Amino acid sequence: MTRFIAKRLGLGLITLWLLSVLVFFGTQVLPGDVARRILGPFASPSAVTALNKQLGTDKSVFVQYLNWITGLFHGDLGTSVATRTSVSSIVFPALWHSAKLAILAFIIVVPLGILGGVLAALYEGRFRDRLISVGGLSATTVPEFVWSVVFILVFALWLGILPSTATAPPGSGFLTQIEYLVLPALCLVFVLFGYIARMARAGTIESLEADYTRTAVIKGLPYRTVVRRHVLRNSLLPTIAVVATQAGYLIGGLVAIELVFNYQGIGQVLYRAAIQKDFPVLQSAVLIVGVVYLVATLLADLAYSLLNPRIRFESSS
Amino acid sequence: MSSFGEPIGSSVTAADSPAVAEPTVGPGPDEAKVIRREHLALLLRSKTFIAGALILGFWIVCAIFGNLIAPDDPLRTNPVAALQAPSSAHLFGTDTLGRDVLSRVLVGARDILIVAPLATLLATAMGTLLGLVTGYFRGFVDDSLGRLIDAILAVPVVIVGLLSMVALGPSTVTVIFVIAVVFTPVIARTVRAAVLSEVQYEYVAAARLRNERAPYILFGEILPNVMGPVLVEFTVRLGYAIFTIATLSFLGFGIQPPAPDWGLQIYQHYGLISGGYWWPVLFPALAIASLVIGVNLLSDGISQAFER
Amino acid sequence: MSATAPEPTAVQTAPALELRDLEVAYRVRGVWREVLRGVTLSIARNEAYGLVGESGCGKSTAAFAALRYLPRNGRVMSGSILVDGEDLLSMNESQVRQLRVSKVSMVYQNPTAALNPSIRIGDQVAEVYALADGGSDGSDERAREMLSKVQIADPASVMRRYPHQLSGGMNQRVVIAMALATNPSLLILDEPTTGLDATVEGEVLDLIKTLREEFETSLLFITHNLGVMAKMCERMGVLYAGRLVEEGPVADVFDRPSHPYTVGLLRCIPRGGVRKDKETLDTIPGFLPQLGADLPACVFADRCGLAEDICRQQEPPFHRVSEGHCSRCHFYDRAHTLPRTTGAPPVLGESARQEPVLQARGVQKTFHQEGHAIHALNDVEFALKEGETLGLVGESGSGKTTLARLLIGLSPPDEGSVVELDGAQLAPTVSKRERDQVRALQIVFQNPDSALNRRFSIHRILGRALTMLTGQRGEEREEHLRQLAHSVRFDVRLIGARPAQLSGGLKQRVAIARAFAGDPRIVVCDEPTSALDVSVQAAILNLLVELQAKQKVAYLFISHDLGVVRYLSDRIAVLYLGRLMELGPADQVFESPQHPYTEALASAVPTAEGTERERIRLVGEIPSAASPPSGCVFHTRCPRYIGDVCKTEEPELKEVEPGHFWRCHYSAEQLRELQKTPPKPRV
Amino acid sequence: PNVTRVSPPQTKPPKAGGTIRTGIVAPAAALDPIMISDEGGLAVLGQSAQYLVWSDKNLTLRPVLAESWTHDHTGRVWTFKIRRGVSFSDGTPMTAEDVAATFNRLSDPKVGSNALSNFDGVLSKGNTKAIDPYTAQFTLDAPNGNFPYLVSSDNYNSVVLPKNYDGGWDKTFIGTGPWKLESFTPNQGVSYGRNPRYWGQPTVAERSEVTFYAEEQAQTLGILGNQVDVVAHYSVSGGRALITNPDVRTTQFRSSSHRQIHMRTDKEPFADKRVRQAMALLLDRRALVNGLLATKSDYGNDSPFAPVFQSTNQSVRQRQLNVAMAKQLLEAAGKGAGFSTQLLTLTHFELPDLAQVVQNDVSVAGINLKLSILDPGSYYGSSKFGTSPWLDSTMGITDYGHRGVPNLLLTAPLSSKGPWNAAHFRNPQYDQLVAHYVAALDLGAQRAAAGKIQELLLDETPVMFPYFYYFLTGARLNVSGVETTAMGHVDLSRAGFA
Ligand SMILES: Nc1ncnc2c1ncn2[C@@H]1O[C@H](COP(=O)(O)OP(=O)(O)OP(=O)(O)O)[C@@H](O)[C@H]1O
Ligand SMILES: Nc1ncnc2c1ncn2[C@@H]1O[C@H](COP(=O)(O)OP(=O)(O)OP(=O)(O)O)[C@@H](O)[C@H]1O
Ligand SMILES: [Mg+2]
Ligand SMILES: [Mg+2]
Repeated sequence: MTRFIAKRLGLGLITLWLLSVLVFFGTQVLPGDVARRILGPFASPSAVTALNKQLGTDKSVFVQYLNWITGLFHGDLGTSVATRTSVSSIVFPALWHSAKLAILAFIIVVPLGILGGVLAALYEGRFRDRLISVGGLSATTVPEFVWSVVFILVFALWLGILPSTATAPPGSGFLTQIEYLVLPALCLVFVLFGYIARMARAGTIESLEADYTRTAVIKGLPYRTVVRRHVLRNSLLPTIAVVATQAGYLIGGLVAIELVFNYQGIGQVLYRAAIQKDFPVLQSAVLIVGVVYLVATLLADLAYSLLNPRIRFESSS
Repeated sequence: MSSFGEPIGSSVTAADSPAVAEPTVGPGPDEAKVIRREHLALLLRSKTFIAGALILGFWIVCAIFGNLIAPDDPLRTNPVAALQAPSSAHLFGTDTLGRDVLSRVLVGARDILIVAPLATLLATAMGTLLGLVTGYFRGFVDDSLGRLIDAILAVPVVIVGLLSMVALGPSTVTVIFVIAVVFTPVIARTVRAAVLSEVQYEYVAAARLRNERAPYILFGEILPNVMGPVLVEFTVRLGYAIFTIATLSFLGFGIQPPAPDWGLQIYQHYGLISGGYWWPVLFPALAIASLVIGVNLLSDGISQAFER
Repeated sequence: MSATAPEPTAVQTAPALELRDLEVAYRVRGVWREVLRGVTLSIARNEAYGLVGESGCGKSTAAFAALRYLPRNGRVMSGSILVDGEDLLSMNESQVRQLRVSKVSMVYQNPTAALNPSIRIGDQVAEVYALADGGSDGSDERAREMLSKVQIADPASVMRRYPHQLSGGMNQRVVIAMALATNPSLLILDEPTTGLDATVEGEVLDLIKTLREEFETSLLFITHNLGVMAKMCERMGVLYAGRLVEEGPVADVFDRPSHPYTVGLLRCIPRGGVRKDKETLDTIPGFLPQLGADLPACVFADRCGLAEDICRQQEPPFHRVSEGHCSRCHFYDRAHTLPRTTGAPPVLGESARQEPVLQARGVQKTFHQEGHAIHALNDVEFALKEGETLGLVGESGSGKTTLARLLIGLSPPDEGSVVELDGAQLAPTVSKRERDQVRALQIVFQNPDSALNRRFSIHRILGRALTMLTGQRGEEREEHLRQLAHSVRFDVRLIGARPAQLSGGLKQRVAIARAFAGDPRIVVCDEPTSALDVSVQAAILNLLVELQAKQKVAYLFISHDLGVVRYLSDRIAVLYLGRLMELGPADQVFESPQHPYTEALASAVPTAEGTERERIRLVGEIPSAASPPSGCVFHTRCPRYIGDVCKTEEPELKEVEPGHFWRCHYSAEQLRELQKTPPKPRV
Repeated sequence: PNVTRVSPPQTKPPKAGGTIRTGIVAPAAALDPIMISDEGGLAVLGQSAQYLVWSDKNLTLRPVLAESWTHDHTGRVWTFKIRRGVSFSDGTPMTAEDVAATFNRLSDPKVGSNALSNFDGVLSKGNTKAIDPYTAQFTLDAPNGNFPYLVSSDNYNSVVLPKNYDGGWDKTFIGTGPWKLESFTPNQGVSYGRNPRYWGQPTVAERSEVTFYAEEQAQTLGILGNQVDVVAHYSVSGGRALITNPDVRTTQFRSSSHRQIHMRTDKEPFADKRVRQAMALLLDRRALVNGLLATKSDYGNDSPFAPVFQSTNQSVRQRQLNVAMAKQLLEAAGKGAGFSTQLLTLTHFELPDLAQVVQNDVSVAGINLKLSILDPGSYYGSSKFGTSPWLDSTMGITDYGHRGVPNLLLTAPLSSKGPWNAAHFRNPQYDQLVAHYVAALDLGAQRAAAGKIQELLLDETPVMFPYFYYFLTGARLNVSGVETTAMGHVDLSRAGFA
């Protein structure tokens, strides 16, 4: 087990390094320079040169990359060239914001999706199944920003029961913060429900057909008990793994929702950093999303092995 | 369920599957044709498949003959007639530039039906290649390519989109490229898993035992057997491609105006919903949803019918 | 066969299970297809009833029908099912459930899949009690008692484990424990030992026998294996294409089979030490009809050597052969005269060459897994002569497949291992071997479904093999291909078909043809018939013998089935935990003196004759190859354990008689003496 | 939906107290007064820091930190009297020293201030002096009649900072303004309280919270959902929903913000001025103003002279849609069959829409424009000739923000040496006229020069100016007293709730 975790962490580090190299080469294609981005297209060239010098963005990108990597080993993510504040003061609050939203969305959508998927599986091929499968699918296909606007319209503007932005006023209590996050989380619920339900459905169907389910029925267990005790446990495993792969998307991929709800998540940070060519922020933010993604998949695998006693011993065979 | 130990990797043998005709009596070679015909019959009996095919068929007709069907020129602007609510003159209303939404939705099928399948096809091709290679050659190749795949998977779509758009310029080709980059690792993973289970089959060992080279084993022997998962993955990804194109449009990296692309239409008008102008968003959104659902129904239908 | 006589009380007059004219159909592609065509049978209280038949004839369907648990597309079309006299088909759901809880239980093959992988054994067993009593008080305790009844040594610790942590045999005991937990009146066993090792199978069967006596349960026992049937059952039925064609007391049926199908089945299996050079095995020609096919009046007519016009026109009645023994054959009284389908055995000339074609010395194979070194093979040494068959036996996990893969170059042996072909050292992997060497050494795998690419036609599969191995092309290749197909008795007209369209036997023929495409010198056969029905198995074995006679090819023949190995092999090698325990001429290996391990293996095999020698129990599980026992690796389970010497000193592989080697501290004489009596069980 | 709502007269003065919540577009970069180059940044700047002079929404100047100003007869030396009794939020008093330091800093090429382009050729480093603690003197490089605009809020970087200021403004928000920083969360917003040391009237509201919006749509939803009381600025393209919403009162006024559609005068197909004239004649401005901008704009007449500028010569005739004439001109230029070229623009407000309408409008004459819509970074590139799609394109649409005076708009994009001359327009006569205009000190002379420039540009048409759009501010009905400028400043000191 520890071996397994250690190996995964090691591989994870390599992946993260590759990730930073990818981003590094990627950012090379962005035109213009940082000072130009900051001062705008109409600023005078001498101002641009002066500012680039001040920011250190006149140095070669390799040097910048090296500086960033060196800083990283000292636990320093560097300084944002656009806002000239420390990268950690930008990235970590954003990460926290993203995490809050993601967690809330997960808390709502995972049980719902699983419930939906299981119901669909139990009524496979019948109306309820169609309703859940096709309904979930339809919800998933509508882009999240459309859901955002629709929900704001209904819940914030017409009914006036929920705020139209996601950022709670400073100093708000826990419940208020949640209140502010309900709408964006709801969008994610709509986007993810179909996906999770689909997985849960497939897993449940598979486990309904398994020999052990047959054993349980033949034992004479009531159908409910069979489903609860014998089917669900095994059917949820693949769903967990799948849900975890969504963590990267939930943390770094919500630009559209974050923009519409004016929420300072890591998606917005990424987007802005890329547009402003804010290399240290971009690198760090991508790295963090990468870490979240890798940790989430690792945790999922661990959870998987906890729930599935077989895995622990077979992990690398 | 054969009574003598499970055949490796296939819990359902041909004999148990109701979908495959398995004559225990040796059949003639044209039995293959019969089977194909039975597959077809089975497909045609599947409501899921039929519904999907009808929806997709409708949009394909629109894509091909959209300009003929559309009541108006989807590109002609008339700002003074902007944002008219649906009426008999404009069944779906007009957009901010006074264009007929119905015409744009009908003609818009073309862009998505070219871009999404092309992008998905590219991703499927690359992902299949990667998946075959990483699944077959374990060890170093798998480890290093695997890391790379992981790394690409971890790059947020925004970044891929932005960088590609800047590097390649805003064009349909860029959109195709972005989707391909984003989907390739996902498909590679699925294919790799399929290959891993396929490699356990002894026909692969048998091929090695007659000195076949790796490329033949990969493409000649294994590929035909993983085409099932590849096909399913293709259709599933196709749905997501449509969705992703819309999101890319939202971030400004998508298909370029004045193309009547659905995602672009939604992006251009979503802000107007709060002003009560729902029609330029609703209809393209419905179009996207129906297309994705159609594709998914189709793929469900196919995979049910061909389930081994 | 010592069932206690049923007590004639009022309640117990009703049979435990009664099927009356049961017709079951499956809906396939919209059409209802008949599986069971009017099956009538009755199992008395305390009786053990066996059901045999080829794969697909409807045995499992009958079993599941008795529990009213048919697949979703299955339906009882007519007839009735009575359990303890109660009509199952008219019950409502909760009554059915109650019946499952209290009266009928079932055990089927693949016990590991039958247990929930994510629930502890204890909970799964206790669940049954909780269900029966409505509360869970004391159910753990009762579960433990039950587990010890099925002879699980340390029930408390087993209860805490998960199914994957136990061996197949242990899991099957657990399943049996669950099935018997509520003392059902009927226990259905659907091939409960298929897939288990012979030694484990023996134990499980013993266990069932013991428990049956203790619990006074009726059995419906489904099996392929006539030997198992003979051992376990009092009465048996033979099922063919959903029809019961013969029924009667087991001994009667075996002594005087009165249906040509039964006769055929019995002739398929190598019995009583028959050898390939003495006798060919008989086979049943043709195939089982398809599901729902239109059948002649006598369902077996199409495959029957005795069939006459009447068989196709008039359904034979259930003739009474003797007391309780009936046969559905017009010619039941001359069924035993069924003509043989195969001719005299081919002449297997002794090879002139004495030097071996294949020689293995000091072969070693270590797998590395999660930091453990698994010594799958250790110091294996043998030689194979031209035209000779070396049988390789051993329990599951003993390294048979590993050795096979290593010889043909699919996985490299450890440094220092020597494998020579015609005196020339072979490269460790196939890609480094010369073409002639690759041609010379081929394999037939266990499962033809997996060994043939399901996307390709037979033509392509064989054609490609020919092209790659012989370099032939065009018309020359086509000609060779036809010859090849002919030589394995594969109908050339089917050459365009894909594997899925062929039956298992035909597929295995293709696999054999492929192995023979390059005129090999040695063919490794890794359990080539264990996925096949007995009748098909016989045909394949005949084919192998025939090819050997024609081509002087040598076989390394791996099998679990000692009867088959004995039939086919000239010499036999016994593997245990990666070590060669015994190697010698086939007859010598099967007669005393034997290595104690071989002795135990051989004693575990039930034979169709029912002439059974006392089974020697092996205590405990096979040790893990990652940490093999010290000294003689078999000492932990050896029934003839001597003492500390076995623990500390690994015996040499020594020649005890000319050409007969074993790895034991005992001498041949000592063992010969000892083996006159069965060993005392070890504790 | 195209209804113009004229803001009703605000009769009731707001009550003191409360927290006024304002949405603004998020500042793009670090909040450093010297560097700020965007609307969000300057809006924040204006809360706690102040200018010598305030240029209000009608472009009239009002003294703030300067009490009065005079110039010598050449128009080169300008003297400003500085207000007494003003102190910075940290308590240090403000003097002419601080003023001099501020402007010398902004005009220092080494500092890289964003005001540099405004001072280029006008004010050099070291030429601002404190004559006494309350008098500051500017010696210009060349005479300039509009100089006070350059030290006003129109030159938005020119807030007066302490003389020893050396970066780190976002820690203190130091300035002399009515609001004092309470807390600042980057990318999220700022909250302010009353500045107890403020020299003027205390603010009406007790507190002020400014929320940053990265996306205009979110800002619109913010005020509709009552998350903010005021949106300082919104556009028709992003805030159409506000125009018709009964809960929001829109205040609108003219600005000089506009879009320039440049055509390369040195390159086919636009080398012939008749082709350029034809293009401009094909533009249906009425449809643009009424449709695209929902009437919230003035007509553009293909010169930088926006109706809002006092110097604009109103007697010059307005160019109208005239397809027939356009076709004639094209015929004469040998392009009767039309032509095909690329139209480049960027993703920014209504620009893509405008491009589509232009594309559609000119298509009647057989002209085929291929659209290429880039992200802003790519469009502007390095902002240098040769490496900037903006400056190198054959035809492009560029966004120009508000300026208080037309000077920069006359020189940079149009004069022969202009750094933003995307049309590559080189006309000595034009350069001369502009020089006249810049030097003209009184309005009459300016108007006369303007008339000539306008006529010349109408004839040459290197750049089309389709419209000058209004500055729109939205406030919820119970809020009054919000003052904004076309530059994007929002003065909340008098804002409060009814
Ligand atoms: N759910 C099903 N749908 C359709 N056909 C089925 C189904 N289950 C079984 N069959 C078919 O019914 C026939 C009888 O099946 P059954 O499992 O009863 O045979 P069996 O005698 O138990 O065979 P085996 O020895 O292989 O276990 C076979 O041809 C099988 O393919
Ligand atoms: N690739 C592998 N990695 C690690 N261990 C392996 C591998 N292959 C086989 N082994 C181990 O080597 C031992 C011998 O396995 P092998 O498959 O040769 O047994 P077998 O005699 O063929 O068994 P069976 O009768 O079940 O086919 C077992 O302990 C098995 O777990
Ligand atoms: Mg069966
Ligand atoms: Mg094996």
